[in-house]
Amino acid sequence: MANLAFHAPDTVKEATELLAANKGARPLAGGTDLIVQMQSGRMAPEAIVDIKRIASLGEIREEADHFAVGAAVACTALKDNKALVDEWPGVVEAANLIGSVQVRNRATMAGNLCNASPAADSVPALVAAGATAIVAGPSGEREVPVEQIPTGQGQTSLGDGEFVSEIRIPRQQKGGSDAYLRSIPRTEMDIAVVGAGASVTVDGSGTCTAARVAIGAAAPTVLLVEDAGKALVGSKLDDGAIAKMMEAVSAACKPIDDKRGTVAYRKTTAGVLAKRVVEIARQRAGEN
Amino acid sequence: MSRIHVTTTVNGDAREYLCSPNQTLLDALRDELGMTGSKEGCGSGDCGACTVVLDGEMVCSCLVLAGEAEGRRVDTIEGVAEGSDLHPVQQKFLENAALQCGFCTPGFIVASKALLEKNPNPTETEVRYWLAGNLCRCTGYDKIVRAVMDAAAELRQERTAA
Amino acid sequence: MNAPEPKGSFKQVGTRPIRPDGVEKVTGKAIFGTDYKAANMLHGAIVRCPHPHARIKSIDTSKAEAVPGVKAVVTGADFPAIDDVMVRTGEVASSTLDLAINIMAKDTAYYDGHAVAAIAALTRQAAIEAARLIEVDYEVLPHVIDINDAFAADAPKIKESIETAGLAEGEEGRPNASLKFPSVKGDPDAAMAGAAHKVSGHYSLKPVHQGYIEPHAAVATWKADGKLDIWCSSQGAFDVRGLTAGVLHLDIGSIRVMPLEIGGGFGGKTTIYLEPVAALLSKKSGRPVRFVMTREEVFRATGPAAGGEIDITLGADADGNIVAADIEFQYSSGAFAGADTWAGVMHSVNHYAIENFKVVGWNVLCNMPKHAAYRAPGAPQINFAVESAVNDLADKMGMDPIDLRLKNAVKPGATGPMGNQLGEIGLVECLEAAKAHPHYSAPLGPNQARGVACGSWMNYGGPSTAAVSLADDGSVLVTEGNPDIGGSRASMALMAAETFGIPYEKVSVTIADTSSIGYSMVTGGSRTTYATGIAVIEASKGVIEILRDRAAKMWECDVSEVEWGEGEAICTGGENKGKTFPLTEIAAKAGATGGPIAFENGVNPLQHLPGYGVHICDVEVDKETGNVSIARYTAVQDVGKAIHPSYVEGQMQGGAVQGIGWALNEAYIYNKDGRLDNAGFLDYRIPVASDMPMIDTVMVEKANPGHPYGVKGVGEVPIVPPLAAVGTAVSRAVGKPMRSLPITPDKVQASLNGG
Amino acid sequence: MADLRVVVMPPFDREFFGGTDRFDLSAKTLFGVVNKLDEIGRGFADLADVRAAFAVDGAVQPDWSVPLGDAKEVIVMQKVAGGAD
Repeated sequence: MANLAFHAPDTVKEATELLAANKGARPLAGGTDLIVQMQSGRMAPEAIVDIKRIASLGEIREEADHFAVGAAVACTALKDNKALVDEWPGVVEAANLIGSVQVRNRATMAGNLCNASPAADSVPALVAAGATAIVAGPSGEREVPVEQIPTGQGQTSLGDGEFVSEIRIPRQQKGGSDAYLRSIPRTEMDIAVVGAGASVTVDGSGTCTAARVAIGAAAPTVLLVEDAGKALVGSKLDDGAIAKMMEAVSAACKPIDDKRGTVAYRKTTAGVLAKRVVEIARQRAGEN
Repeated sequence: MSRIHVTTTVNGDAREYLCSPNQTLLDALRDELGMTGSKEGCGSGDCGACTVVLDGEMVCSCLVLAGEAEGRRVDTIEGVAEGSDLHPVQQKFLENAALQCGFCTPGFIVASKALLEKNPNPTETEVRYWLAGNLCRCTGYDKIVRAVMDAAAELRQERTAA
Repeated sequence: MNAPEPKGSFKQVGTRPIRPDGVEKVTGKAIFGTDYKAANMLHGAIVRCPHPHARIKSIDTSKAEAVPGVKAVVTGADFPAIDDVMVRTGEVASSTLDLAINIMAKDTAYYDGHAVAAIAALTRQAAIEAARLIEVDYEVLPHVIDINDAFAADAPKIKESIETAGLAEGEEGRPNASLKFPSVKGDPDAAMAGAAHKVSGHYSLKPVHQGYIEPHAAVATWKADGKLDIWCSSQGAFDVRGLTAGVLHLDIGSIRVMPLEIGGGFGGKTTIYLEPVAALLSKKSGRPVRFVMTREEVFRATGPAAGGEIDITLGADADGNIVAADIEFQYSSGAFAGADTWAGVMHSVNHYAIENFKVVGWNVLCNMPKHAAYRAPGAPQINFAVESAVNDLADKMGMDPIDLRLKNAVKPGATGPMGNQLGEIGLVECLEAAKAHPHYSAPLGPNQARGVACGSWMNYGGPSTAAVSLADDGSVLVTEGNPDIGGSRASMALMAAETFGIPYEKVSVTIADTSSIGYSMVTGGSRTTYATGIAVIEASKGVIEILRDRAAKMWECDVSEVEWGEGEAICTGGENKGKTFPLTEIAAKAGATGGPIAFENGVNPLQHLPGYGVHICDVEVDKETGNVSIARYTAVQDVGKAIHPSYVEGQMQGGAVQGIGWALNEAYIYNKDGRLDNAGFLDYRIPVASDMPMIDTVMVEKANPGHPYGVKGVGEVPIVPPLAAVGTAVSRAVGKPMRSLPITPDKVQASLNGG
Repeated sequence: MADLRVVVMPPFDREFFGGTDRFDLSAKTLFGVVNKLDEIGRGFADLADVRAAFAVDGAVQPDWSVPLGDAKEVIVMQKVAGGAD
C-alpha cells in the first residue's frame, strides 16, 4: 500500500493500459466492495483506476437489440431509464436491493458482477435476462455471458488488463418479463441468504415459450438452472410445471452452512423464491 | 506514499486538500478539512453516519476515495443550516426529540433532506426504506420517522405558500 | 426524603421543550469521543490476538519500531504489576485485576481480539502498518466459547485461577464456573409436587452487543509533572478516572477526565479499554495519543452481554396462582467473572408474588471478551424464559395471559426477592393499562400472532453531585457530572426551573470534568434523572435559601419573614410586607449582599423503586421463507413521573427495538477456530428503520415518594419484556415453541417444516 | 441501642458467615451493625460499603449514621449493577 497510485483516465484504452501495466492495479467503479476490502486490509492494490471519468461508461444506451449499461452507471440511475424499467423490471429491482440508497448511488451492476460474490443480488437477474458483459482489454473487446465472468467466490475469468466496461441486456420480447427476489433476515442492508431470478415469455394462449431461472447464494457462483427453465417451457406455468421447476432448482443448489444460513434453508427457500419470481414475471409478462 | 492534490467544492466553498490515494472522503473531511460533523460508525457503508451528498446524490463518504472528489460538489451536515437558520428537517428533529445520543443524527439529517428534495410527500414506508442505510440504536426510529414526515409537511406548506 | 409535590402543580416538569444541546447535535457541531483532537497528538493502533486462547511466548516489536513515524510501543510488560485494587465506582467496587488484563494481555490472550500490544505513530496509517509488523509468537491453547461447552464438567479450564464461589459444603464446582448463586424461598419442591398445572422449558440465548454507533475513542496526554489528562466519551468520567488510576496505580487526584459527547453506551461505556493504553504511550512519547476503535475492534474486544442457557419449571394451583418456580441457568461472562448472574437471579421472579422458588444461577467463563453491562444487565435473558413459561401456563389453563399476570403480580408493600419492602410500584397499573389498550383486543391478520410479556428492573440511585450558580442577570447555571446520552440536560434544566419557579430557557446545564464538580456515578442503572435530579433540586434549594437571606438583607427583615414563590422572594412581615424581589433583582445585587450566589452538594439517594413494563407484540410470519416481521408493537411502563415525556418515550421505544433485535437477529457468531465471524454491522444485524413499525407507548405515572417530583428510573426496563413478547408471538404463529434466540428465518422454516 | 434481627442475603451468607443468614445483635447505627458482622465474618466490613445495601425495617437506608432507634430488622443485600441509555 506504501506506493499506491490513483488514476482517473478519460478513455477505456487508457484504463486498460493502466490495468495492463500493473498486475496489482484494480478498476474502481462504485467502490462499495473495493474500498471496504482495502480498508479492512483484505486487499492491497498497487494502483487504483477510477473508470467513472470515462464518459461512455456512465451512460445507458438503448440499441435496437439491447440495452448497453456502462460499467460506471450507478444502480439507482437504472430506475431513471423508463424503457429498461418497462422491459426488465426484475433486473432494475435486483440492482436496487443492494445495500442502502447511499450504497446504490455508488454501486454498479458491473462491479456487483466482478466482485464475484455468489450472493450478488443483480447477477441472478442478469443471468435470467440472458445478459452479456463487454470485457475491455489490451487486445480490444470481447462479449461473454455474464454467468461466465465469476468462476468462484471472489474469482473471475478476467485476464490481465481486462475489465468489464459494459453490461448488455437484450431487448425484451413481446409477452416477456422478469423478476428477482431474495431472502434476508432484515428488510434492507443484508446480503442475500438465497436469491432467485427468472425471466419468462408467454404467448397469447398463456403457454410459456421461453424461460430462464437463476439462483444466488446457493453455490460458489450464481447458477443458471437450465432444467428449471426447461420444466417451464411449453407449459401453461401450471402447478405441475412449477413443481418440476422447483425440484430442478433445489437439485441444482450446492449451498454451504455459514453465518447467514443453513444448507436446508437455502435449498428449500431457493425453490420457494423461484416459484414466486416465475409467478411475478408471468403476471408482468401478461401485462406486456 | 505520494499525496494527491484535490480541488473540490464543499458546501459551496472552493476547498483544496492533500490526501493519500487510499484515504476516504470521510477522512479528508474530518482530518484534512476539520469538518467532524460527518461521523464514522463503521467504515464499511453499513451505518450511514458519514452520509454526505456527492454531486446531488447521497453516499457514504467512507466508501468514496478522497481523490474521487476532484472537481465534484460535496454537501455535508455543516452546510444544511443556512447560517443560524436551521433547515426544517433539523428543526423537526429537535421538536420531535428524534435524537438521543445524537451521533447518528448528522447522517440521518443529510439523508432525510436528500429524500425530501426527491420526494416531497413520502409515505411512512418510503421514509423507513430510504433511511434503512442509517443505523440508530437509541430511538427505535419512531421519532425520527415522525420528524421526517413533519418536515415534509412543513416544506410542502412553504412551497404552496411561496 | 422529600414528599412529592401535589399532583398537577407542575409548571415545567412534564413539558417537552427542545433539549439544550439539541442545536449542536443537529448541526454536526457537537464534539463526540471520536471527534476530539489534541495539538501535536499521535495516533494509536492496537495489535489484537487472532486466536481465542493462546499463550504469548514472545513479542518482537523491533520491525514495528523501525517504521518511520512510530514514536512508542507498549505491551503488557509496560503495565504495572497486576494486583487486585478495589476501585469504588459508586454503584459497586470493580477489581482492577480482571480489568487490567482485559485492557492488555500479559502472558495469555483469552479471546479473539484481545489486545497484546499497542503503537503510537505520527499518522494512523503508520500506526496500522507498524501494528502489522509486530511479531507475536503464540502457543495456541484449547478454547471454549459456547456456554454448554464451557460449563461441561470435563471442559478445558480456560484459567487455572477459576474457583466456583457460592458452593455449599462439599459441593462440586465446574472447571469454568466462577459462581453458583442459589436463591431459595419457602419449600419449592413440595409446592411444585402439589401444583395443579406445570409448564417446563429450556431456553437459549446468544451473547449480543450493545451496538452503540459511536466506537470507543480516547485521547490521553501524560504531562511532564506526572499528571494525566484524558478526553473521552463514556457513561461516567469519574469512573474512567477511578478505573484508570487503579490500572496504572496513580493517585486519583493526578488524573483529570474531560467528558466529551457520547454516541450511545447502553452500559457498554461504563468501563474502560483505551485510556490506560493511550496514557502509557503518551508517557513514553511525550505527546498526546489518540485512539479510535474500528467497528471490528468494537465487536471483537468490547461489550457484549451474557448469553444464557436456562431451565425453568413453573407450577400453579387450579386458580392460576403461581405456587412454585424452579429455575437453573448459566450465563456467560467472557474470560472474566461477571456480575450479571446476580441480577439474573434477582430479576427472575421478582415481579411475581411467589411463595416458593428455587433459582440457581451459574456464571460461566468462556473465551470471549470480558462481558460488559447492557441495559438491565442480566434481566432480559432470564425474563425471556420466565415470561415465555408464564404464557405457556396461560395457554395450558386457557387463561388470558394478562389476567394470569394480574393474579400473581407484586403489589405495593410486597417484599422483594432481596428482602426489602417494595413501595409505590406500578406493575398492576401497567397490566391493566395494557389490557385496556386497543392493541390488546385488535383483530389479527392472516399469518399473524400476538405475544405479551412483562418485566422489571430494580433501578438505582447512588452518589451524584450538582452545583447551581447565578449570573448577575439572573441566569441559572447548573453544573453536573453525568454525561447526557438521551436528553438528561433537558431533564435537569426542567427540574431546576421547576424548583426555582422560572422559565426553562433561563437555565443552562453544563457537564463538568472530574476536577470541576464532585463525584457522580455513571449515567446508567436508570439512576441519572432520579439521583442526579435530586442533586440538582437540592442544589437549587440551597441557592433559594441564599436568595431568601439576600432578600431579607435588602428588606432589612428576618429571613423567616421571606418566602420563596414562583421565581421571586416574597416578604411576609415588617414594613415591606407583601413586596417581592424577582430572582433577577436579587442576583443583580449579589455583590452588595455578600458576593456571588452558588451552592454545590452531593447526594446518595437510594429511595429509588423498581420499574415495570408490559409489552404487546404482533408478528407476521412468512410460512414459506420463515421471515418474521413486526406488525404492531406497544410498550406500557410505570415511569413514576416523566420529567421530559418525549425522552421517556424515547427510552421505551429504543429499549423495545433493541429487545426485538435481540429476539430476531442479533448474536455473536464464532467460527470453528474461535474467531468472531460477524464483527461488523453487515452481519451483526441490528434493526434498521424499515424493519420496525411505530412503537406505541403508554406512560403510567405512579409517582415515587422518594423523589421530589416522583421520578422512577426508565432506561432499562424497556429491554426486559420484548424477548418473550416477540418469542411468544412467533411461537403462536408457527404453532411450535421457539425457545432459542435469535429466532432467524432458518429456525422458523425448520420448525414449520417439522424440523 | 436497638436489638436487631439481622438477615444476611446471598451471597454474603455463604461468603462470610458459613451459610448462616440470621443474627441477633444490638447496635446504635448501621456502622455498629457492620462492625459486629465483621467480627463474625472477617473481611465483610471492607466490602460492605461497595457491595452491600441495607434495608432497615424494609426501607433501604443509604446513610449508616442514622440512629436505628427502635428498629427491629436489618436486611443485608447485594447491590445490583446497572447500565442504561
